[in-house]
Parts: sequence; structure tokens; C-alpha cells
Amino acid sequence: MFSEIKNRFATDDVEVKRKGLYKVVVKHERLFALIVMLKEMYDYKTLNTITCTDWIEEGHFALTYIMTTLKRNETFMLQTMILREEAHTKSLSYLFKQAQIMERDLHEMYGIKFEGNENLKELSLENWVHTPPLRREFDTLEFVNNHLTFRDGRDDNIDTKAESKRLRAIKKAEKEAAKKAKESKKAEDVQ
Amino acid sequence: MILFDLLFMLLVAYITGFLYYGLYRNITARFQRRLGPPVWQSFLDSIKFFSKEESISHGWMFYLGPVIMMSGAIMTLFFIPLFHTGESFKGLSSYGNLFLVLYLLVLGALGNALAVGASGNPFGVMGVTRGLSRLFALELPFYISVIALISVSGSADIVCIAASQTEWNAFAYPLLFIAALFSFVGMMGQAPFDVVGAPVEVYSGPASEFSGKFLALLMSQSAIFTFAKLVLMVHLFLGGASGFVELLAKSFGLFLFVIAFGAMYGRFKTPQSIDFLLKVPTSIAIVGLILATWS
Amino acid sequence: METGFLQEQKVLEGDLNSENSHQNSVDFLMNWFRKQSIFVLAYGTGCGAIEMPPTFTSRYDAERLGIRGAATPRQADVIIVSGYCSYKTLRRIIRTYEQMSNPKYLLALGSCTVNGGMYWDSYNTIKKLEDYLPVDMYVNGCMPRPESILEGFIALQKEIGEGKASSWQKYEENYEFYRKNQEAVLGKKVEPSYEADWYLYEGGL
Amino acid sequence: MEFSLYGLSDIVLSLKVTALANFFALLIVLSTLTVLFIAPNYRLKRSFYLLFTLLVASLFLIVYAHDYLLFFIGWEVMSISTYFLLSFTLSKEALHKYILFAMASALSLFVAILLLYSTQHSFLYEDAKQSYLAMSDGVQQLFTLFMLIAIFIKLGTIGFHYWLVDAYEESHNLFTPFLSAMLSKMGLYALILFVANITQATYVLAVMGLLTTIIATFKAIEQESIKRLLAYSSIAQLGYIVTVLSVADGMGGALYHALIHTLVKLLLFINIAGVIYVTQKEKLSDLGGLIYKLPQSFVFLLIGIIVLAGMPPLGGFASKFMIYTALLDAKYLLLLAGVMFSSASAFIYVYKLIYGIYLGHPTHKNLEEVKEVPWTFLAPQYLLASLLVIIGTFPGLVIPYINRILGELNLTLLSFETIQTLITSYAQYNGFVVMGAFGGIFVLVLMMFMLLRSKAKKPKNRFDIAYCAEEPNEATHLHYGYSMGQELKRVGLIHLIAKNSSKYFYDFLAKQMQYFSEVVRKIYSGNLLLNFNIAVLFLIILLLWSLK
Repeated sequence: MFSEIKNRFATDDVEVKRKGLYKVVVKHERLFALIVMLKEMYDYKTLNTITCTDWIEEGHFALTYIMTTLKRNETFMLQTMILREEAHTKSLSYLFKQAQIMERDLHEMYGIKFEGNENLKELSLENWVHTPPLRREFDTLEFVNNHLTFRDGRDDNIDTKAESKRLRAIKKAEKEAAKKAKESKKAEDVQ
Repeated sequence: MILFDLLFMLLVAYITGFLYYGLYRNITARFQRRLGPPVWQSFLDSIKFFSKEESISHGWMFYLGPVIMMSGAIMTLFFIPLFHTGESFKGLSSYGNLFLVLYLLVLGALGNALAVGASGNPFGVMGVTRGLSRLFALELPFYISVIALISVSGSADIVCIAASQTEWNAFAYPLLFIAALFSFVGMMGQAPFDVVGAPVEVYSGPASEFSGKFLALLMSQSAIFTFAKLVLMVHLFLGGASGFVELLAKSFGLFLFVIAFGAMYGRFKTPQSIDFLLKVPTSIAIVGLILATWS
Repeated sequence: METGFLQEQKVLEGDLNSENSHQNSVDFLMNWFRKQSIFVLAYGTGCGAIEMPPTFTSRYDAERLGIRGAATPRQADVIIVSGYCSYKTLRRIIRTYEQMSNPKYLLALGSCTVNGGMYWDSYNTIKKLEDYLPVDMYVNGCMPRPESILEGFIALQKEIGEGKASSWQKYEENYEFYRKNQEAVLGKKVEPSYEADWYLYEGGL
Repeated sequence: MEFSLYGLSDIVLSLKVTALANFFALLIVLSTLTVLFIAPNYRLKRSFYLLFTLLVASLFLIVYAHDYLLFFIGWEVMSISTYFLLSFTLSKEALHKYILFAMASALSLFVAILLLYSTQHSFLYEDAKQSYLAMSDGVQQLFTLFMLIAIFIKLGTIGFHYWLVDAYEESHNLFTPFLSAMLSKMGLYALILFVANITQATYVLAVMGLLTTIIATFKAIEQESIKRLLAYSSIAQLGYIVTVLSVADGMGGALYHALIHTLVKLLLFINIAGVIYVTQKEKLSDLGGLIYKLPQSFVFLLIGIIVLAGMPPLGGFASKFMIYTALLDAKYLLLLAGVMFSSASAFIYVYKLIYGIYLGHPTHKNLEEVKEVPWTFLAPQYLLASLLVIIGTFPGLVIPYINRILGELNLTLLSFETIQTLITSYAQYNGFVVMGAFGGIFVLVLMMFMLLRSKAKKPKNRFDIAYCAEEPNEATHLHYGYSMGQELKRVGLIHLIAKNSSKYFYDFLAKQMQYFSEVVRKIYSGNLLLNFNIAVLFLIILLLWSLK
């Protein structure tokens, strides 16, 4: 199977992450043929999920389709790259019904357009007009500062990490002082 | 004189009904191992709803619905005598009969159904649909039992039926009593036949759209209606009552049974409850009817 | 000197302790009834809802205080905003709040309603509930235990009894202010746009 | 008035004015008048009115005839003129169904009459009893069978209702009230004559009546078309009457219910005709939310359904009460339970009717623009509704008239004290007190309710309903209660009723008929040799048989 994938789809070797978990990176235009092949010939009947990673530095999204076969308990991860600018790809909903809602999610969060998916309306946001929120150029903190009001009193909040460090140091010092005092007392008693 | 009688009956029903309803909540709480609200909690609730600043009305039919329901409950109460002996507290029962009361029992529900329909709330209509679908199955065993009693006692007058019992009908005709009890549990809106209101499941059932004083009126009518139904059962099966103590004791005993029954069981789906009622209690009632009127 | 939330809570509680309430006897009686019987809207709007079942069931038994659940907003007196409040939830909460009949009260649960809590930098969660809806009582904590919820209810009851819990009037008087804030996060159309396609499917109803 | 046909002096025909005939004639007059009231709203051909007049005349002939021959003539004219009246709107299939059943009814009536005539050579009603007794047992049963088939087809009892539902549904809105109120009553009239003059046929009527009420009620619950629903309801109501006619003292209840049913079906069908006139829609799923557009019609339909369900304090309860106590008197307890069961089930279709048309939300845009129906529709409804209210308040009002009929038929009279009370051997009730108490309590509660501190606020938008925090809109499917009763199909017993239909039986019958005619066609094929062979074979068989 692996050699066939390598030969027919001109990819790198199939990477075996561990037993029953394989990963392959394919070119975008050959992705769907590979998915069909896996589904029809190798019993990968389940599409678990579609994930997306934003490689903003390299200018593309990495879409990962995770498919499983229950027959042999194996999982296949197919990764493909698409350009960030006007990101678009074909929908998989004609092959897997569940792909529709996954694609809806990706469309909403990354702005990827899936051609052929009829139901690309918003899933968990409502009337969202700004940058898709999971794109890395979307600065959450800046957005919050611009759009929402904070309650007063957050300004004097303390860095909990530093604070706890400081407190721990104080406690430690106290403990040591107590220990020292005890020891000196002991010494006095002995004397 | 009769006006005084009626007023007094109404007062008794109102107070006792709310007391019973409070006890119901309290006792159910004890079944669930908690303290439960005070006994007068339901009364407080109803007054609270009366004192709400506003309530939503969806037009005149919606407005009249609770009023019709209240009238139905009071009518039912008035056509059932409190005691089968003596002259007082007979209400209007000499002008009516058991058949009339059987129909009055559903009059209020129909008024409510119209109001719910007029509100346009689909959840309310869902509750009404369930209620009406369940209604006929609920009534069948009760009808059969009542018919047997009428036939045995030779009269459809409630006073006559209550007076004609040498031993309680519940013991003389146990099968009829059991069959009627199944229906009665359903009429009181208790599990397992409580699919109409079905809180959590269908929003709030028929009451979905009622707020403020509408809900308060519904609560009051439910209190009065509960008492009226209990009195009817006491007269039909438990030998009637000739004094307040007897009436309260018997009706409370019956009420306690219904509560306990309701607290123990889960909820039937609508078709399930219809199926069950058409099979088990109806068969029991038919056997009871044949045994009661064989000679 | 406390700042921020602590100070405001002081102000809220400060009202509780003052004695100068002016209400006539009818109002006093009605407030007493309102105080004794509180119907709570049984919606969970955030993660804090997980603390509500124990509050209302056998373990803590809020019913002994006259507090019980109501299934529809029409019948409820109190709406609990239990925890973080995303835009989508806020829209529904506003809709529900407006459907409740007066007098109505709002109890806010958890730090998220106070200042955003752990979602303080989330793009999708409001930080200050009182900008959008009037709050009668905050119960802080993440999450507040059922004991604190009950404590909050008792404090609310006290306020109601003295006729001071009047947030619904505040909402009506300052409607423009609230509306402006709501529109700022929800867009011009505050009412939810809704398509009920699940009704049409077979087997549903 | 007795006379004989010219040249046939031994056949005596008779027309006679009796109390029973007057009762039904009154109903005919009432129906005709109310129906003609709504006629100006429709543009119809002149022949329609001609046929209608013919029909009414034939009804009068049926009612006032005092012998079975004139009765049969009236029956035939009624069937034929109805056929032509129906042919204005009915589809071909429905029309065929009607004429086939009408012919079957007429033929079996004719056979029954001839059987009756064969013994005593008289068609007169007075001689019918003797003629019947003079028959042998087998012939008696045959006669009863044919007579009942004729009557049941006209009544549309279950199994014979195949034609009726389609005819009601597709007939002209002007004609449906008359069809339901009067034509089925003629079957009833024949049944009353049969029961009163000839024989009781207790068990047949009891079983048939009970099955009719229960099955028709559950069939009505399923329907989505308004007129079809009412057609089944009509069948169910007639089922009560058939049931109560099976007991000895049931005639009073039957007549009472016949009166109430006529009034209420006229009211309902005229109401529906009005609704269809203004909305042009006939399905419950296409209507809805008309209460604020047609408030008066709503109130009339409300009165109608309260009567139909037999609720106090209106007239429906009085007749139901008479039926119940009559059955109770005869100790037909399970029959009574069945009838009450069916009466309680009627609440579903009754609510479905009023909800589907008037309550809930409008399902179409143009439903929000309709106006109240024309006064020509409202006027007869005012008349009928007030009659029903009066009968509800004074249920004893009609008892003297019924007693006159019962006296004429030599049956036990109903007890009568005042017009306010209805007295039977088991119980009595005072309609005036019931109505008064309800009215008084209602007004008092309403006044107290209106004076309460809490104000009622009306939402601006009809979509402002508690809907799980969502806002429904025009596209949301909110009006769905018209399909109520669907979940009943999951109950085994009711599923059985819903699934089966008499259609299968008649299809089977038709198929058998086809096979039979196929065989006949093959034999009589014009092939002389074959015919000759068969004739020879037949002769040989005849010969052998005669030799034996």
C-alpha cells in the first residue's frame, strides 16, 4: 500500500508514527484521489476530522485529513498545503457527510473556502465581520482592547507567577530564620 | 342560604387544595430525602404571581382561557356535594348528576386548550396534543368503573351512590377501584401519566405561555380542582363523608396514595401510557364490571 | 482601599445594611410574598450551570427557601447568568430577560460575569455583564459553590423584601445605554435571527 | 290520505301527516332555509336549483309517505337528484362510488319491500308488522338483511361509508350542509320506521352502532381535510343514534340527538363553507390563526364543537345524556362505556378542527388579509347557535314534541316536569341551573380577574412567544397542531383502525366481479360451436337430474 501511494501519488515516504498511525504529505491536487483510494480500496471508511494549521511564516495552511479504518484499527493522516491568500479547496462532503460540518467550522475559523459545500454558514459565531479568529494575524488582545470594556481594577492586578515566587521566597526566608533561631536557641540551651 | 353554602364550599376547597398541594411538595421532598418547602409555599407562589406587575396576554381567547378553566373547576366543585348526609353543603348537586360531573371534569381543560392554541406557542400546543391524546385512554377505565357503580346503586346521583354503600365500594368492588385509581393518578397529573406538563421535556407544556396572574389563576384552579376530584373519589369509592374530619381524612389518605405512586414511578411516553391504559386498567375494569353486575 | 469589583460589591452590600426603606404596607406585603417565592429560570448559560443542579436538588435543597425552577421565562422571577457569556449566549440571555415579566431579577454567577475571569482576553466573551443587562447580585468565585449561590439568593431575598432590588426599572430607565452596549457587540439586530429547520424534519413533531 | 293507483285497485297508497313525519319535515324546512341563506354567495347554474327543489320535494315525499311504495319512490328520486347535484363538483371516481352505492341501497330496499308485500299484499306501514310476522324465519332474516343494508348505506355506517366520505368532501360547499344534515337523516328516518314498526334488530344495531362511532371517531382524528374530518364526525354521530336505537327505550334519545345533530352539522358546515369562501383553502394545514380575523365565525365554531363534543352547558350534553341513560336503563353497560369512550375521543378531532382553522399561526401570507365572512353566512349561524344555546338552557323544551311522536309509536313516554329539567329514570339535571351557574361563575371570575393589580400586556408581534430564547419568524413552522393524533398511530389498537380501510374490501369485491365477468365473457363469446356444446352439456345435466 505504501509503495503504491508513493509511486502513484509521487509523494515522500509514508511516515509511520507508531504502529497503526501513518502520515503522508501529498500535493493538493492529488489529495482527493488518494482519499478516494484509501476509502474504496483500503477500507478507510471513517473521516475522523479535518484540522488546519496556520503556517503564517511560510504563507500556507496545512490541512490534515484524519481517516480511520476500524477493520485493522489503523489511522491515516493526510496532510496537504494550501495557500493562505484566498485559501480555497474542494469540499469532501460528497464523500463523507460529516465533512460538511467540519468544513463549516474551518471556513468560519480560518476563512477557507470549500467549493461544493452548500452549507457554509456560521457555526458557532454570529454575524462575525472581522478577520476569522483563528488566523494568526488576528490579534485577540488588541481586538478585546478595542471592542470591549474592562472593569476597573484589572490594572493593578499582579503577575501571579512572579508574585507566587516572591511569596515563596519570603516564606522560605521566614522558615530559615525560624530554623536558625531554633538552632541558636538549641545552642544556647546546650550551653 | 345556598349562596352561603357555595361560598363556604369554595373557601374550603381553596384552602384545603392549597394545603394539599403544599403537602404534596413537602412529602415528595421527603421521598427525595430533602427538607422541602413549607406547607403554605404553593399559596405564597400563587399570591406572588398575582402580585406580578404585568403578564403577557395573546388576545381575548388567551385572556379568557384561564377564566374558563377556573369556572370549570368551580362548577365541578359545586356539582359535587361535600357530604352525602345532612342538608348543608350539597352545593348544586341536586340539579346535576354524575354524567354532568364527568363532562365538567374536561370542560376546563378544553378552555385551557383553546387559550394555549390562541397563544400560538408550539410547545403549549404540544402539551395540549399530548393531553388530549391521552385523555380518552385515561377516561375509559374510569368510565367503566363509574358506569358499574351507577348500575349497581341504581342512580346517577352522587349523593345516592355515596349513601347506598353498606361497605365501601373500594372493598365491595376492588377491581373497579383499582382500575379507577389508575385513571385517577393520571387525572391528578401524577407520574407515570404526567406526560402533559412534562417539565424539562416540553418547556412547560400547556402552561408555557402563561405568566403572572394567568398562572396564578391556573394554580388556584388546580388547587380547587384537585380537591373536587378527591371529594368525587371519596364519594364514589370510599363510602362518602358525613363530616369534615371524615372527608379530610379520607381524601388525604387517597391523596397520599397518589403522591406516593407518583413519586415512585418514571414517566410514560404518550403512546406508552395510552397503550397501558387501554390494556391493563381497562381489562381490570371490564372484569370488575362483569363481576359487579353478574347477577 | 479596594478597587474594582470589591468596591462595587461593597456598594451593593452596603444597600443591604441600610435601614431607610420607604414602602407602604401593600408594597411591603407584596415584596414579602415575592421574597418568599422565587422561580428561577432553569437555563444554564455557562459552565457555572453545573453548580445549579446540586443547589436545587436533594443535597442543598433550595426549595426549602421557596426557590424553585421554572421552565419558561414567562414564569420566572430570577434569571441566573451562570458564568462566561459569549456573544451568542448574550443574545439569547437578552431575549429571555426581555420575555420575563416584571418584576424580574438577575443573578450573575462566577468571576466571568464580573470581569471576564479566565476569559479576560477572549475575543468572543463579554467582560462586564452589567454593561448589557442590569445585575442585582453578583456571586463571585470560579465556580461558586452551592453554598455561595444560596448565600447570594438569601441576600437577593433580603433586597427584594426591602423593595430595593429594582434592576428591571433601571433597565427600562436606562434602556438607551444598555441597547447601545448590546449593539456594540451584537451588531444592529439584537434579536436573534433564527431558522427552525429541525421542525420540518420527519419524526420531530 | 289514502288512494289507489289507477287500474291497480289492490295496491293502496297512503300519505299521512304524523308527528314523526312532522318532526323530520321541520328539520327539512330548517335545513333548506339555512342552506338557501348562503346560496347568494355562489354562482350556480339554474339546473342546480331545479334539482335542489326536486330533492327537497322527494324528501317531503319520503317523510309524509305512509306506505313503502311511495317511500321507495321518494328514496329513488332523492338518490337520483342527489346524483345530479353531486355531479356538479364531484370527481368521476367519487361519483361512481356514489351511484353504485345508491343503486345498491335502492335495490336492496326494493327487494325488502317486495318481500314485505309478498305475505300480506299491502305496502302500508300499519300492516308491516303483520307482514313481517307472517314470514318464515329465513325470509325474516333475509328481509332484515336487505332492509338494513339499504338503511346502512344511506346512513353511512362503517363498512358502508365508502361513498359518503368522498361525496361529502367533494360536494359543493352549498350542498354539503344539506347532505350531512338531511340526506343521512332520511336513512335515520327509515331506520326509525323499521325499528318502531317492524323489529328491533337489537344486536346488529348495537354492534354496528358501536363500531361506527369508535372507528369513525378515530378515522376523523387522522384527517387533514376539514370536510373529510366533519364527514367522519357525522358518521360517528349517527353511530350514537344507531346504537341507542338498539335498546327498547332509545327512541327518545335518538330523536333528540337527531335534532341536535342536524342543528350542529348545519352550523359547522355553514361555518366551514364561510371559511372556505373567504380563504379558498380546504386543508387544516393551509389555514390557521384566523381567530382575530373572523371572531364571530370562531365563536360559532366554538359553540358547534362544544355541542359536538357533548359538553355542558349547551344542547349537545342533553342528547348525550338521554343516550347514556337509555343505554344504562337497558343494562347495556359495556356498550355505554364504548359510546362514552368514543365521545371522549371526539375531543381530539374537535380541538384539531378549531385549532387548525382559527388558532395557532397563519400558515400563508394571504391569511393575514382575510375579512369576516359575509352576513349571509353569519345569519343562519346566529339562528342555529341560539337554538343550540336555548336547547342547552331548557333541555326539556323539546320533550313534549318527542313525547307526541313516542305516543304515536306506542313507546314509553319520557318523563317531563319543567322545560328546564331533563329527567330520566337514573338521574336528572337542570339545564337552566347549569347554564346559569356557569355564566354567573364565569362573569364573577372574569370581573375579579380584570380588577387584579397585575396588568395584562399584549405583545406587538405574534412571534413574541416563549420559544427557548429564540425568535421564530415567518419561515418557522409554528402551526403544526393540526396533525395532532399522529402519535396515536403508535398504539396497536388504534393503528389497526388507522391502517385498515373498507377500500380493500371493495377493491377485492371489484376484482372478484371482474374475474366473474371474464368467465362469462369467455363463455358467451359469440363462438357458436362452444355455445352449442355448453347448451348440450347443460341439457344432459338437466336430463340426468330430472331422471333422478
